Amino acid sequence: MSAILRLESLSKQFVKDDLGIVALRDFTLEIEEAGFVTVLGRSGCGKSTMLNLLAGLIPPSSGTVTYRGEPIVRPRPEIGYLTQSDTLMPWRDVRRNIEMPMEIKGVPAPRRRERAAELIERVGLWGFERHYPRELSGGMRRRVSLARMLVGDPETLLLDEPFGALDAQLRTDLQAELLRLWEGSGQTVVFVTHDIEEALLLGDRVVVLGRLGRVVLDRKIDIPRPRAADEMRVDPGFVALHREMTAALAEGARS
Amino acid sequence: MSAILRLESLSKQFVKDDLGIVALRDFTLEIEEAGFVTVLGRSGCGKSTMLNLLAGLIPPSSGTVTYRGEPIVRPRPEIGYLTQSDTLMPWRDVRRNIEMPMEIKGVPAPRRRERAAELIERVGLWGFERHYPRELSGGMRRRVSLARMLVGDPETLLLDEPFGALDAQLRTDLQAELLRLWEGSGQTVVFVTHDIEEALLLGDRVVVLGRLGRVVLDRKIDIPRPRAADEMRVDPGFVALHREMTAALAEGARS
Amino acid sequence: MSSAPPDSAAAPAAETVPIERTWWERRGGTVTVALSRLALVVVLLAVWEWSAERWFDITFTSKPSAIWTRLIEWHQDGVLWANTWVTLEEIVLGFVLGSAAGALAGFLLASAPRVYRVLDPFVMALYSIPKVALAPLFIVWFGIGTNMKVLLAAATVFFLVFLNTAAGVREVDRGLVDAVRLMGGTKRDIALKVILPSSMTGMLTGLKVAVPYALIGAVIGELVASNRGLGYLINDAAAQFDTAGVFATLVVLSVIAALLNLVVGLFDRWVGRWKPLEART
Amino acid sequence: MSSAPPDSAAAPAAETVPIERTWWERRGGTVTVALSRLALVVVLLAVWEWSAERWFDITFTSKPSAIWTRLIEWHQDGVLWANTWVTLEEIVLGFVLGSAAGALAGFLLASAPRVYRVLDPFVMALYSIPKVALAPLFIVWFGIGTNMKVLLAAATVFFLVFLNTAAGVREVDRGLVDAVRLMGGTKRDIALKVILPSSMTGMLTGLKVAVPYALIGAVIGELVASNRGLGYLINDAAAQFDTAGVFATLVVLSVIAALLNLVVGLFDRWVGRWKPLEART
Amino acid sequence: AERGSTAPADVLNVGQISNSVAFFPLFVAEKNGYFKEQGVTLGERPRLGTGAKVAAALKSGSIDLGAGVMTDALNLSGVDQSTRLAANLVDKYYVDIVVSGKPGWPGESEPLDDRIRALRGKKIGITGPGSGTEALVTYLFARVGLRTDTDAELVNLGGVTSAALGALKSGRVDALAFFQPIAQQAEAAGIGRNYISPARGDVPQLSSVAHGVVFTTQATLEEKAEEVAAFQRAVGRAQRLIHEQPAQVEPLLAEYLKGTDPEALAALSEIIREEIPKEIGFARASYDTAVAFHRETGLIDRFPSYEEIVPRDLRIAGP
Ligand SMILES: Nc1ncnc2c1ncn2[C@@H]1O[C@H](COP(=O)(O)OP(=O)(O)OP(=O)(O)O)[C@@H](O)[C@H]1O
Ligand SMILES: Nc1ncnc2c1ncn2[C@@H]1O[C@H](COP(=O)(O)OP(=O)(O)OP(=O)(O)O)[C@@H](O)[C@H]1O
Ligand SMILES: [Mg+2]
Ligand SMILES: [Mg+2]
Repeated sequence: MSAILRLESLSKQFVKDDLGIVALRDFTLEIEEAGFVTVLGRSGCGKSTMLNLLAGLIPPSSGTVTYRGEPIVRPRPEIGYLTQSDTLMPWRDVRRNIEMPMEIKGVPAPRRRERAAELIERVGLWGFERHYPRELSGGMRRRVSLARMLVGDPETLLLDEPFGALDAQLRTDLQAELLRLWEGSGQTVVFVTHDIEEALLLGDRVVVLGRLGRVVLDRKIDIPRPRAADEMRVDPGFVALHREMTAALAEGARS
Repeated sequence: MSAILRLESLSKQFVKDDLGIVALRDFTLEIEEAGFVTVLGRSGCGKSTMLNLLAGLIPPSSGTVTYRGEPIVRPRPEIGYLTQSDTLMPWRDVRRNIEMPMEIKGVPAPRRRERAAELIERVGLWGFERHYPRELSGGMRRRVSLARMLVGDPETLLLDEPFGALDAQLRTDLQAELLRLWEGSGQTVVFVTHDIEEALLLGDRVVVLGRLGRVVLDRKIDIPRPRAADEMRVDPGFVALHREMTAALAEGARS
Repeated sequence: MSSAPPDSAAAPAAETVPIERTWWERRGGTVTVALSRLALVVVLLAVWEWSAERWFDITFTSKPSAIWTRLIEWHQDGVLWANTWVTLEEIVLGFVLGSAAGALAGFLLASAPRVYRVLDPFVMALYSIPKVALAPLFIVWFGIGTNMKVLLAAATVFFLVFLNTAAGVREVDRGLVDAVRLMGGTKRDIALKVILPSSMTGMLTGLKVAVPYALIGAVIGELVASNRGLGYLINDAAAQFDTAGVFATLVVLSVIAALLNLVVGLFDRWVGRWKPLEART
Repeated sequence: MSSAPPDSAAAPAAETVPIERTWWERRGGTVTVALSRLALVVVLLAVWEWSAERWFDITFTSKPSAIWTRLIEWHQDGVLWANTWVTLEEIVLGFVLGSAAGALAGFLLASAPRVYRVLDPFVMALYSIPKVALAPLFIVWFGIGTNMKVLLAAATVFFLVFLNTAAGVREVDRGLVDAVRLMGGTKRDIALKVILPSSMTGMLTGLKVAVPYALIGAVIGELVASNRGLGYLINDAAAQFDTAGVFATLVVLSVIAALLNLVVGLFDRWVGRWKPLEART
Repeated sequence: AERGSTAPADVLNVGQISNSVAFFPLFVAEKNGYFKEQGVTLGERPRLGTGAKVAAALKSGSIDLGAGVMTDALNLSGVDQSTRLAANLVDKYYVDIVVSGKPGWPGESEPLDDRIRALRGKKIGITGPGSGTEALVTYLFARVGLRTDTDAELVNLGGVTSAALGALKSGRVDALAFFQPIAQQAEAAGIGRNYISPARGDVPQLSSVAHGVVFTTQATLEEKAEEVAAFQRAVGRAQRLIHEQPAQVEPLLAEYLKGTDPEALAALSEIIREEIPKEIGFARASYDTAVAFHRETGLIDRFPSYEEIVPRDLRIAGP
């Protein structure tokens, strides 16, 4: 498989007064097309910064980010990004928030309505179409954001802790949903999570980041799919992987 | 143990145009003093609404909420509440955000500085004192909120998914920290989470909520403390409890 | 609306109950406010009338009954309506023109902060010039007809709406802008779908602040050069020491202001219908 | 700052590097803006001077060289400074009084929305009255001294700051207010620690908008009863058909406006130092 | 509320409408130190722009004496019967009709009535409704059987000279009825010419009419009797100087109207001597003419008698 996203000796520092706050230093990563990469890392290690760079939201301080060989200088509609923080438009209700990417693409209204209804159902928000974001629970808002991203039919998905605020059941449902969408679609997924189990359950490959985005571990996960959480949890291979990840995270924190 | 918090036939509905959106219906719960209650429930089932009512942020539509027998009509400083969404003051840096409850209590400046430094260290944000919230990662902001709540030395803690955005390692550290604080302090904790494992690891008692706050399961957890996650995961008693919770959640969703 | 679709495995749908609210619960707030206002008006007028001859010099303050008499007189001989109409036209035209231009400029310039910073002191300097001082220029350039007054009103309104809109635009949440950029939105999409709705509050404050100045602009124009309109009436009455006449005109102006304000208020409510109740005007 | 305390088991501390920025990188933006402004001034003046006799009627527009000559003359015989000083005092006093009162009132009334709604139309009506029309009343009540002019300036400023502050207060994030309530904060804490800082933007817009009106208010006051001050100078010059004199006074006014604006701008920057760079003025 | 004077003893606050020629005697007396000599100091000297404001300032005690036109004094006496005249500054109707330089207007040799008729259907700039400028137009129109509200369009331009000249020059109005020295300024700037000038003697009926006056209230006359008397002595002296020492006065006039074209100044200094009476008193005839004029134009409906408004010491025999 060829690399679709390539980050080469990337550094990012934020300017605060007369100091540069280093978020990523000399970071290199390749992501193959149609792969499902999960990214683990401690709080503040630069995961969101990495996704922001991949999405073209912020420019790197040095190094290059390319998408299919082209440098990324601004967001591209074929890359969908579910950011860590809420960015729903407070003045639009659920339906109109979800329709927004289609509006921008110029999809005709009836088709928009239809697609939105479909996605609202898929994320389990039937009956909440007319609610404004502030009238939703935290998990519901997250699901609206997810629906909004999916409705744009992106070729590559960047997800920053998409299921963190969801209950176990819903999380399982949506994980399954995401996998169903992804499998065979040729989409590329970069999935940031804090949950090792989730990382192992979903990813083709797990990347563990240490301080300043140092890649502590980069490993293929060859557990056969479909992977069922309940069975996996007692599988010795899985337990070993889990340990390995935990160790890698601990090491990442030290260095 | 006597009940410190008592919710009696509580209902809450939000008004939207000419409709009432029911969040909780006829909800009754008692929380004993010095207990550690974890609350599980599906997204949108009313957990945050319940905490808002307990904290006195919103008035119930009917029913009563009492704290040590007194009705709660406004927030009380002895109840600390870590809300689900971020409420850090964007114009204050980390240190001054954490000092805020002490400013309000009138703690003198040197003492404030000292306590804040202590808590900043405890949540692992050493070196970020001068950062503004927007310059922090999602997990860091969460930790600042946690530190801000703890600095007020509340008698009762209400926590709405406090560790959802944190990595496994940090989560374990902070869980341990929270338990260390709680044990023997006589504090009462109500802890909302989506993570069944976390609920079992921390709670004296787990309450599972179904639709509109129906109590599907209310169960004492008598696993002896200290409870180590790694060992517990293979413990058959724990696995059974885990199953029971999963089933309860699934049932809650149906009804 | 409260039934889940059959094949959804996901979370429960919203449970809603119709709320039965009495007429009073629905309209009570509005009615109370209206009544309080009315009471306030009555009290103010009564105090004024009562104290007029006792405390004040009636030559300069007049009194409500005299003002009312003058209004009736003017109504009967048509003076009132003819002049009000002229001024109203100037005000509305000036307000619409000025606020459209101001909102547009605020919008565009705030999106180009460099240009904005360069131009800012010039705009401020221009606005610090008392327009009456430029009366000769206005007359030479724009004549003494309706145009000049509309222009004066529009110029005043422009500035207020412009600065407020620009402030609103600068406050827009970067996260929301980024969200649209991620969807592949063009600058135009960002402007229309994020900046416009979220800078509405600023713009509306601008509009609200500008209402009185539209009136003042038009009336000043009429004071500068006119032979009709409410400004003319004021002038005429003042020259004849007819304080009741001056105040009668001011009453008409206040009514126009209240009406315009009402329109802006309705627009505000409509735009802010997504906001929580406490944050609405 | 970048070393973690020894006993912390938690996450890594911030890694920082000093940034070496050349003088140009630091100050370049400011310098470019300043130079652009200067260039703009020069171009405007040149065009004005050049076109003065060709396109415009110089009797009504004057020209920069004539204005400059007049300024020098006035500077030499002291007329300029004596009058500028008088007006400056009125402006500053009026601005400070008006904005303090406006901010306070906006603050208090917006926290009592019922009262605000009741009073709103009265405030609007009051402000729609062109103050020149009330000149005789002002004279009767407040005389023709400095007080009257300060009051006129303050009254104009009040309204603008008031409405903008109130709008800012109404936009405050409820979540932040709730956070302070949870900490056991009193109404006073909420006001000082949440509403004040977060309504700053609104208030500052109000201040910015009000700067020109403080000037206009004071000058109008001086035109109403001019015995000294820049308004008097304008009046005097206009009566003698001395257009250069009128413009010279306006130049002085513009400079005062620019200075006041600068002060407000610095305050704005200081208050908004926590904001991301793009959102700063 | 009638308030007492706000000025301390020995000080008089004197307000005036503008710096028009009518108030030149005050300037002369001030410049030459006559007030000081007579034992009174002038305090505040506001230019108030309109008669209404002069009246307001007078009633509030902000000023002790107001200098304006007869119309203002009569208007004030309509609402306050204690209004008194305090000095006669100009005994001619010093409003001129100025027309633009464009050809088509009758020449100066044409009879007055024809010149008035030529104004029919024109736009005429005046200072404001109810002002002496409007009154003159009304008066002239009435002479030839025309009405201002139907036969011409009167436009208020306010009291600012440059605005009026601007309107005339840019063709926004066809003629101006304005206070002196607008005609001289217009001629000097080549904008227009003095078309009908009562002061020049174009209107025989208005040859002697009290117009520029200082007025005050009875209360002030009593409270500040000495200061007012000193004021009157000083003004009288200035008026005598204007008549007796034209050479001394010319530079003062140039200073008073600084920036005015020398040609216009020369023309003015002639006229000024004509207009300014030798004494500050009011002859019954000139007061009666003023009353007749105001009655004719319908500006005022209630007139005080000569005895009522003119204090005893200012009643003089006719010229
Ligand atoms: N705008 C900014 N200004 C200054 N520093 C920033 C800014 N954004 C991020 N940082 C810093 O960059 C580092 C990495 O942040 P990032 O948000 O990428 O972390 P993260 O891995 O996503 O953490 P989390 O899991 O907590 O979300 C942090 O130290 C943070 O303080
Ligand atoms: N301000 C509001 N207006 C209208 N409806 C609301 C409002 N706040 C909450 N709700 C509704 O109340 C219900 C419960 O919300 P709540 O926030 O308590 O859920 P939750 O259990 O905390 O969910 P999550 O786990 O997703 O945070 C939801 O259906 C939500 O839509
Ligand atoms: Mg992150
Ligand atoms: Mg919640």
